[in-house]
Amino acid sequence: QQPIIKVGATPTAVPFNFLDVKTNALEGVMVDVARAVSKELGVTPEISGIPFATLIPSLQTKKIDMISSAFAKTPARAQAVDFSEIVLTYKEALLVPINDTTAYRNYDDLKGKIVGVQMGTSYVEPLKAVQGFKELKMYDTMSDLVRDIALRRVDAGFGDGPVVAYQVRTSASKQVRLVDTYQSQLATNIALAVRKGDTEMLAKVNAAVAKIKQNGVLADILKKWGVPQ
Amino acid sequence: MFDTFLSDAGEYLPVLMQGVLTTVAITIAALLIATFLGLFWALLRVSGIRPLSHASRILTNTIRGVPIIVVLFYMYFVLPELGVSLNAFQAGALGLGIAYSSYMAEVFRAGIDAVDAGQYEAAQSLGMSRALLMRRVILPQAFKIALPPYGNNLVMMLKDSSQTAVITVVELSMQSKLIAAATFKSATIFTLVALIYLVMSLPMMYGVGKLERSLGSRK
Amino acid sequence: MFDTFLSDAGEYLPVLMQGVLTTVAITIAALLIATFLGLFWALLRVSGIRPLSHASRILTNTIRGVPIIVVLFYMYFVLPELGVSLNAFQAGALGLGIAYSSYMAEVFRAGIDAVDAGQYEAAQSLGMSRALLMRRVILPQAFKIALPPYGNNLVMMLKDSSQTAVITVVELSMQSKLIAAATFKSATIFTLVALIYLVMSLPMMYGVGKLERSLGSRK
Amino acid sequence: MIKIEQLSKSYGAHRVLSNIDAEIRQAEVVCLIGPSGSGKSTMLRCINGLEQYQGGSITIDGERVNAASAGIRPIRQRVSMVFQRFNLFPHRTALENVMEGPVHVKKESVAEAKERAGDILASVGLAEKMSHYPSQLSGGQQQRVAIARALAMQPDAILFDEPTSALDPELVGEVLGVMRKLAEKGMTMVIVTHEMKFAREVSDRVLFLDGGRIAEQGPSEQVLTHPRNERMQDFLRRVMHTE
Amino acid sequence: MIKIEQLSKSYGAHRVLSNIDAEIRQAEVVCLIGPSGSGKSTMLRCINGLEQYQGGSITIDGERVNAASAGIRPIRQRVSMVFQRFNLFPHRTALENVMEGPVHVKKESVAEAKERAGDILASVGLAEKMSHYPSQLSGGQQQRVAIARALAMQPDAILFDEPTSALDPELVGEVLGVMRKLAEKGMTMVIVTHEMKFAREVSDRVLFLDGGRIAEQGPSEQVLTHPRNERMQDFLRRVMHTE
Ligand SMILES: Nc1ncnc2c1ncn2[C@@H]1O[C@H](COP(=O)(O)OP(=O)(O)OP(=O)(O)O)[C@@H](O)[C@H]1O
Ligand SMILES: Nc1ncnc2c1ncn2[C@@H]1O[C@H](COP(=O)(O)OP(=O)(O)OP(=O)(O)O)[C@@H](O)[C@H]1O
Ligand SMILES: [Mg+2]
Ligand SMILES: [Mg+2]
Repeated sequence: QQPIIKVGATPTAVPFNFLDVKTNALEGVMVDVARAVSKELGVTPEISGIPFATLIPSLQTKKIDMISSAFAKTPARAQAVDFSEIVLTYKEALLVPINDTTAYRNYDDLKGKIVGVQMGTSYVEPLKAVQGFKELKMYDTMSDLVRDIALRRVDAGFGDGPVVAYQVRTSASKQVRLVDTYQSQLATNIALAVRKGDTEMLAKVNAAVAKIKQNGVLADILKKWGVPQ
Repeated sequence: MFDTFLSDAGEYLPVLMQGVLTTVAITIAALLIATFLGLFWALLRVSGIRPLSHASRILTNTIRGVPIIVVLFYMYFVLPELGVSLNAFQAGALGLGIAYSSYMAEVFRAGIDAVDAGQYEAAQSLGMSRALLMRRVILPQAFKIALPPYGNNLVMMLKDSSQTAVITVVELSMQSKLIAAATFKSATIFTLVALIYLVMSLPMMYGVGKLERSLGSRK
Repeated sequence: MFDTFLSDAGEYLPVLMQGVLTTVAITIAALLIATFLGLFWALLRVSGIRPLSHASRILTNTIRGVPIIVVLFYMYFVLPELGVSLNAFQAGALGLGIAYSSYMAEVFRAGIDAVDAGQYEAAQSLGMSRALLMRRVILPQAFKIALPPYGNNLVMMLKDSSQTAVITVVELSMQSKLIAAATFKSATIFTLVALIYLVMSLPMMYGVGKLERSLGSRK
Repeated sequence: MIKIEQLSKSYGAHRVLSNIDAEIRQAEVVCLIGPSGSGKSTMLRCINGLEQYQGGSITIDGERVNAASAGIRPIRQRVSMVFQRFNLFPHRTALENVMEGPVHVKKESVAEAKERAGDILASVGLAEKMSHYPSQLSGGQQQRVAIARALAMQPDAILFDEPTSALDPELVGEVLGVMRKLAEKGMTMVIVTHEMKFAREVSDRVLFLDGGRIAEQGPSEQVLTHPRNERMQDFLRRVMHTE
Repeated sequence: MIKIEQLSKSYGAHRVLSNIDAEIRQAEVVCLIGPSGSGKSTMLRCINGLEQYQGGSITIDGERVNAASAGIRPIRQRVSMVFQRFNLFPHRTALENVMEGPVHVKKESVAEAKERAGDILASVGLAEKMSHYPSQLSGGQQQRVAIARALAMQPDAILFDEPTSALDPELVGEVLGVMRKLAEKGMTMVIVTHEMKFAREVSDRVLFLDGGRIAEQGPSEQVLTHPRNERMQDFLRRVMHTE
């Protein structure tokens, strides 16, 4: 009987961590990563969905032992939790209404526009700092943001690259366009997180992450979910 | 511990206060809508005209059964498909107002029902029309009876205004979520927000209680 | 359009139903807590013992003023620091129950106040103790009066059980958010969820209405 | 003035009034007596257009009373009603209660209505109580305000439904006194009452209702002292408690 | 049986009863009369321990009545009260109303209490109405249930606070009839009433209260026909409406 590790993920981010509607189980890149890392650690993962706002409190109060979610490593968060080595990196993507064919390249091209962003992503703070947007609107979920772009209440929306790509690829929403000329400027570094000060655990997790990077398991996972390296 | 709380509070309060303004504004707007619409439903309900009172009952019960968040979602995201595009604040106030109008309707109806039947007769016997009778005789008394549950609803509505965050209204709870997401001091921020809501609702409860007593003294 | 809705509904319904079970379970648990605790507050409030009734008033007003989500947050994340560790369901039921106990207290108190003073005297004059008088004479009548607003609270509570999602209870609204996030079909799912809540609340309202009429017939 | 012909009234299958014929002339005072449930209140309420009736007709100076038509409103302004439980408006002062009808129904000017309301209240002995709320008045005072409210409409007739039976025995005299004065001034009145002494003294005629029919009627002195109807004899005995 | 010495009672600064001395003996029927506000109800309520008093003492068979002590409960079981507005429990049938005290206060067995309750209800003429709720009974019937409820406690004395003044005049007789029978059977009774005929006929003694003091007392025949006190003469005149 292996010991159990309780893993938390916010199941609202395709393709990283989300609900498989058919099986009613959590699926996605970071769910597979959690399983792979657990295997290396010799423990059984018990993965549960935790709302984004309570991820850190859940870790702090030992409701979970590890965060394996689309949870970016930032200096502010590093004050509250200990992050592992970076597992994967992606950048932001820009969405606009389908009939807006402007070749946006950067923030300056969006001056005077209403811009939307998903709450909880690491783009919120940097975008708040940008001068010149007409308005910055915050959305609970990416699908609400996409809906508002389609309704043209927002001129452009920022989201996580792989999330947006997956959504545009799979969803029925034919009314938005991924701006391929846009040059991403904010790298999001996804890492696992453990309780602050648990250095022993952190070392083990780091070793496991290194292992799955090296033996190709991580690459397989990314390929399975169509996330570019 | 308490020191950090105070210094954190000092830091976040100015940002939160912007949310407070929106919360207050949307609560007041929704309150006006809920009150007038609720009164309208209640008047239909007691109109004595069968189809109208049935329609009112079915409609308000349906609205009561639907989560506010869904009403808000429809107001903001689905209504535009029917050609009515509201901004987030308008959709929030209208959605919250419509959702609460169903509770207000119950409250007013109960108040109207509680007015003594003799009052109707006395007013009729003076030759009053139904509208005059309602306006001058029944409603003033019904309001008094309805005041305590109305106050209850008012406080609930203040807090439910937080649901408009879903449709991108940047009110108090949204503002606090943003800060929490940025700083991860959820406990501090939740406590702060609880205090702010409390500070907003206590005067409401006090005011309603006071109004209740002052109306009561004439009875 | 309607066809896709039906086929989508068929696909998501089984998953949503699991959320429904949790929603119902947590609502019932919270209802029991809110009813008994609310009754307790109300009895303190009308106890006639000054410090107790003041304490009850201040406590319930405070709870009323605090957003439910904050109560839930404390139950789940802060209570463990004091050595009381509850699982998400327990914390959810308890938090929701405590939050609503304050509204229930108001409802019961109003009901108790509305019982005719003559009933107290008649019961006292039979030699009843205060406890017996409450149990046999006042409360049965107060419940009847309190039933309509109690029903209102019940429906509100069903819907507010969705707030326990924040502390990781996977109930209906949480389940629906997850599906919406995975499938991007928010409008369909929100409509479905609205219907499910409606289907759950209509029998409640009907039941309360029926109970009200059946109690009323004896009066 | 008030003419009732073959009046019939039922609640569902329950017949409450059967073929009532009666006429009340200008300046006449008629008392309506009878056991509980005999239909006295129902008859008054029909006259005031508060109830619809199924058969026969009621006319006020030739105009037909029909509770369902809008035309009932002007008729009600000519025939006022005073209720057993007063039914004053609790959120208005005595003066406001009396002014309510003239100002809001008859659209008189506030100043004029106020002056007259004051005069009427003074005439029923309530000059001092004008700004009191009903809850601050005794039952007898409340009923006098109710009478003042009816008088302020300057009606041709007033209907009284047991105006003293909700009063403490000592306060009954106040109200009967006011009614006695109205009778002397020639007001047309229909009075449901159990105060037999008062009925004998004030009324011109008495109608005895039993089971929805007029069982006996005639000049009050005669009917009350020498009732021919057996039921009426029994009724008088019980009301007097001379068992 | 009931002994009142120098009883004084105030609400705040308002003195309602002043130095009342009175004694009610076993099997005696005493009527308490007086104008509204003179303190009649307050006096009864003090005897029943529903109000605390500030001065003097009330004793029942030597035991002191103290509204604040738990010892008041057994005393209340020996002295029952019947209220003006009946105060029946609306959610219980007539039979249940009568059984309530014996079963839940005196802890009698349900079977025994039920049988006796039935007998008592039959004795006040309500054998047919046992399973009716109060709302399904007339006022006179309700008041008789209230008397039955008091009797079921097998009290040594019963206090009546205007037991007929909330009744329709015709129904008053029913209740007075029941009380008359109780008097004949030797029940100790204190009765607040405005029914002067009844008082004269049934009571042994009359106390006239005025402004919180006993202004006159004595054998009822004598006090009611030849009152010496001027206030009492005035009061009797008003109650009889013989203005
Ligand atoms: N709204 C109603 N629905 C059904 N029946 C009614 C209604 N109002 C009165 N009744 C019945 O009509 C009959 C006459 O009632 P009404 O009130 O006219 O009697 P009353 O002579 O005024 O009696 P009381 O002296 O008790 O006032 C009674 O049998 C009563 O039960
Ligand atoms: N709870 C109270 N608080 C203050 N004053 C009161 C209270 N109850 C009664 N009083 C006052 O005490 C006085 C006596 O009242 P009580 O009810 O005993 O009179 P009563 O003789 O029974 O009159 P009635 O014939 O109107 O019933 C009155 O002046 C009344 O206003
Ligand atoms: Mg009547
Ligand atoms: Mg009294």
